[in-house]
Amino acid sequence: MRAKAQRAQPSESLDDASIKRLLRMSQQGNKSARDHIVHANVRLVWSVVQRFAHRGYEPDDLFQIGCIGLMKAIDKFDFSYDVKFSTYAVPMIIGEMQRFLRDDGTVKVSRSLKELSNKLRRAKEQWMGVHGTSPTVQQLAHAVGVDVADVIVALDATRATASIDETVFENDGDPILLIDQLADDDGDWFEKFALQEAMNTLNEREKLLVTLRYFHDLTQAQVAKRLGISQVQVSRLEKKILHHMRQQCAMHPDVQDGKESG
Amino acid sequence: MNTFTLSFASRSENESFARVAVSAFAAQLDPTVEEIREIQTVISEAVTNAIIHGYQDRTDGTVTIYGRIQDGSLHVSIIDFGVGMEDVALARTPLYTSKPDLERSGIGFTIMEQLCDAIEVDSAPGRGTRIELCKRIAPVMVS
Amino acid sequence: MNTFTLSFASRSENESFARVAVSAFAAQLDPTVEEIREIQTVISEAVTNAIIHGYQDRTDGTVTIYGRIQDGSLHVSIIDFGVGMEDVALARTPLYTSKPDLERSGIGFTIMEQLCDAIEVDSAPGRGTRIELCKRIAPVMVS
Amino acid sequence: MKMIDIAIEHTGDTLIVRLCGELDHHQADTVRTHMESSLSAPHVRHIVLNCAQLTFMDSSGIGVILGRYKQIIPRQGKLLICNANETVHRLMELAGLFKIATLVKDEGEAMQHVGVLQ
Ligand SMILES: Nc1ncnc2c1ncn2[C@@H]1O[C@H](COP(=O)(O)OP(=O)(O)OP(=O)(O)O)[C@@H](O)[C@H]1O
Ligand SMILES: Nc1ncnc2c1ncn2[C@@H]1O[C@H](COP(=O)(O)OP(=O)(O)OP(=O)(O)O)[C@@H](O)[C@H]1O
Ligand SMILES: [Mg+2]
Ligand SMILES: [Mg+2]
Repeated sequence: MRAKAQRAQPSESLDDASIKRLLRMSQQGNKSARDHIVHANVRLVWSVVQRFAHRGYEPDDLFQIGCIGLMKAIDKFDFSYDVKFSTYAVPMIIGEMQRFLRDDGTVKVSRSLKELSNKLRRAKEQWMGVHGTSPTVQQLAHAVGVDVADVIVALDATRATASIDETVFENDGDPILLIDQLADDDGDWFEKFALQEAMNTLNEREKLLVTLRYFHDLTQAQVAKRLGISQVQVSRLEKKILHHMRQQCAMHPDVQDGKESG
Repeated sequence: MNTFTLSFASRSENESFARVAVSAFAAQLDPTVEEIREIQTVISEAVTNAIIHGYQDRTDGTVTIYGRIQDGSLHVSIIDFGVGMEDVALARTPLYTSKPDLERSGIGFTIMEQLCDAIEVDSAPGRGTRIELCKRIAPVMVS
Repeated sequence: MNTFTLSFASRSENESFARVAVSAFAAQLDPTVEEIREIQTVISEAVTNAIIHGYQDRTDGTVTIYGRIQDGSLHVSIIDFGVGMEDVALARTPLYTSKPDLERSGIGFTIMEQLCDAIEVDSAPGRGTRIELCKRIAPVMVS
Repeated sequence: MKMIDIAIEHTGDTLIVRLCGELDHHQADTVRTHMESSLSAPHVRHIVLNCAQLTFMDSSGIGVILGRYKQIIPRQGKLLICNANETVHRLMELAGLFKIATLVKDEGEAMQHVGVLQ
């Protein structure tokens, strides 16, 4: 079942003995007993959702994730535990939420701050264009849709993501573009989506290279070591892949590859 | 090993300050975005508890955070000299809250336990409370 | 009035931590982006001085920052228990540096003076140094 | 955690240096080392400093820049700076950096400048 995502709806509270009775029925296949327990815990799931809010997810989506945790707890509760159901269920609900957020959050802070910092810079320029004054941190946070705290941290740091060796270009020019420059202004989800699509067109080795470089923030030298090739080869391969991916993504028709002549 | 100590007035506007400060310190471990969010969440739970339970919303108390980075882990203690707790085990029970009237739901401790690798609680009635949290920041595994 | 005290090891990686922490505290005054950057700059100058001059780059010293928000102003003291200064007036002279070999250019104090509304320096040889900075955060006029 | 990124591009006798991140005391050595190694090429005369992505800088950064400028003086080199944010710009101004460096709009203008000077 899908529990109704209604915050206002007060859940009926059941004592632990009644819950245990319903749990036995549910585990024996009684659907309505299961629904009953879920409904009785809607408020609880919402209180967990509140703690994980402000991370760019719809509360309703997080609520559904929380309900999955709750249902797992209902199905897996072991009567030999001798604990209240809530003692077992609450960590399961939090854990489910945590896993969901983690799967999506393997990006290094350094990378995400850099993106935020770029967004803030643009938002600030826009603000100044309209108002003629510099925005306050609250105004800026509001404009970009993040926490004031995030603005503070991002203003201090564009914690650089690329390594030194990789971006020291010698005479042959053509700086290697970071993937996040492929889709400068587009929303994050689009960038990720398009990137994923483009990734699918790569062979295993190319995929590994991109993953190591851009998702694990390894340097070219480190990747070279792992793939057993030279750094120059990594650099060339990477350039080729990026060129290929840029065409695949076609997100930035104005990205010129013309410099490649040399 | 790197350490810091931060003390501030028990005012709710300092919750966000404490969160940012601790996560700025933890940034040295190069965490992922989600790890930083988790750190911010647990600091928020512990500091809020110190202010609303420990100091009962009085603003003249002092909350102290002691932080340490060692062996790739962040260790943080959050200390208040407030009312303390009689029964720590009861307090840690999921859904137990002494302030249901304030719409607290009693999941603060459970969140800290879930999002940290270890948690220790020391408390004495009338003396105060110390929560010690440990969170490992795993270097990204390259599979 | 709201206050905090932050102490940390005299390590250069804590410069960024200190900047972020102080500016997160100052965020309560809702400063503009420029004001935040100015605060970060002056904190950086004072903390760097404490580490490289006060503690001569030793990492076992402690830098303490005491902060206070009062009447719309941020007051910050940066304190070290390092070597101290013989002649504060000389130290504050633009372009004076005791470490030209380290590529210092002697503009730290000038920057602090320019970006703050008031600065006070207390120092004693062998005892340490305390810099007190005051920065007014003007409420933004909405036009 | 790395907080400064430096990209150096050689174009003729000019070094284009793009700084990204925070340039404070903690990061100064990194920048110094990389710029010095690029300056070891004897044909390099001019330095273009693109600060578009430089979010933070303090006097430690001024020291590094002045130090590198001293290296190109004997080569009759020029130091050009572009795209600094307000606070970084103000800091450079306070330090008197624009008495020795030329402020330009962007890398393009910088290149015209050194082209003309050549
Ligand atoms: N620092 C503290 N000093 C005194 N009592 C505390 C402190 N921290 C927690 N407690 C006690 O432990 C109980 C449980 O804390 P917990 O954080 O789990 O729930 P809560 O704060 O009541 O509600 P929630 O965190 O969900 O808003 C509190 O209700 C309070 O009685
Ligand atoms: N905390 C301190 N302890 C001891 N001496 C100090 C301290 N702060 C400053 N000084 C002295 O004052 C001098 C001037 O400081 P200032 O910050 O203006 O310049 P600098 O640090 O030498 O160079 P810059 O800040 O431009 O990198 C220093 O060279 C040092 O001799
Ligand atoms: Mg709580
Ligand atoms: Mg100085």
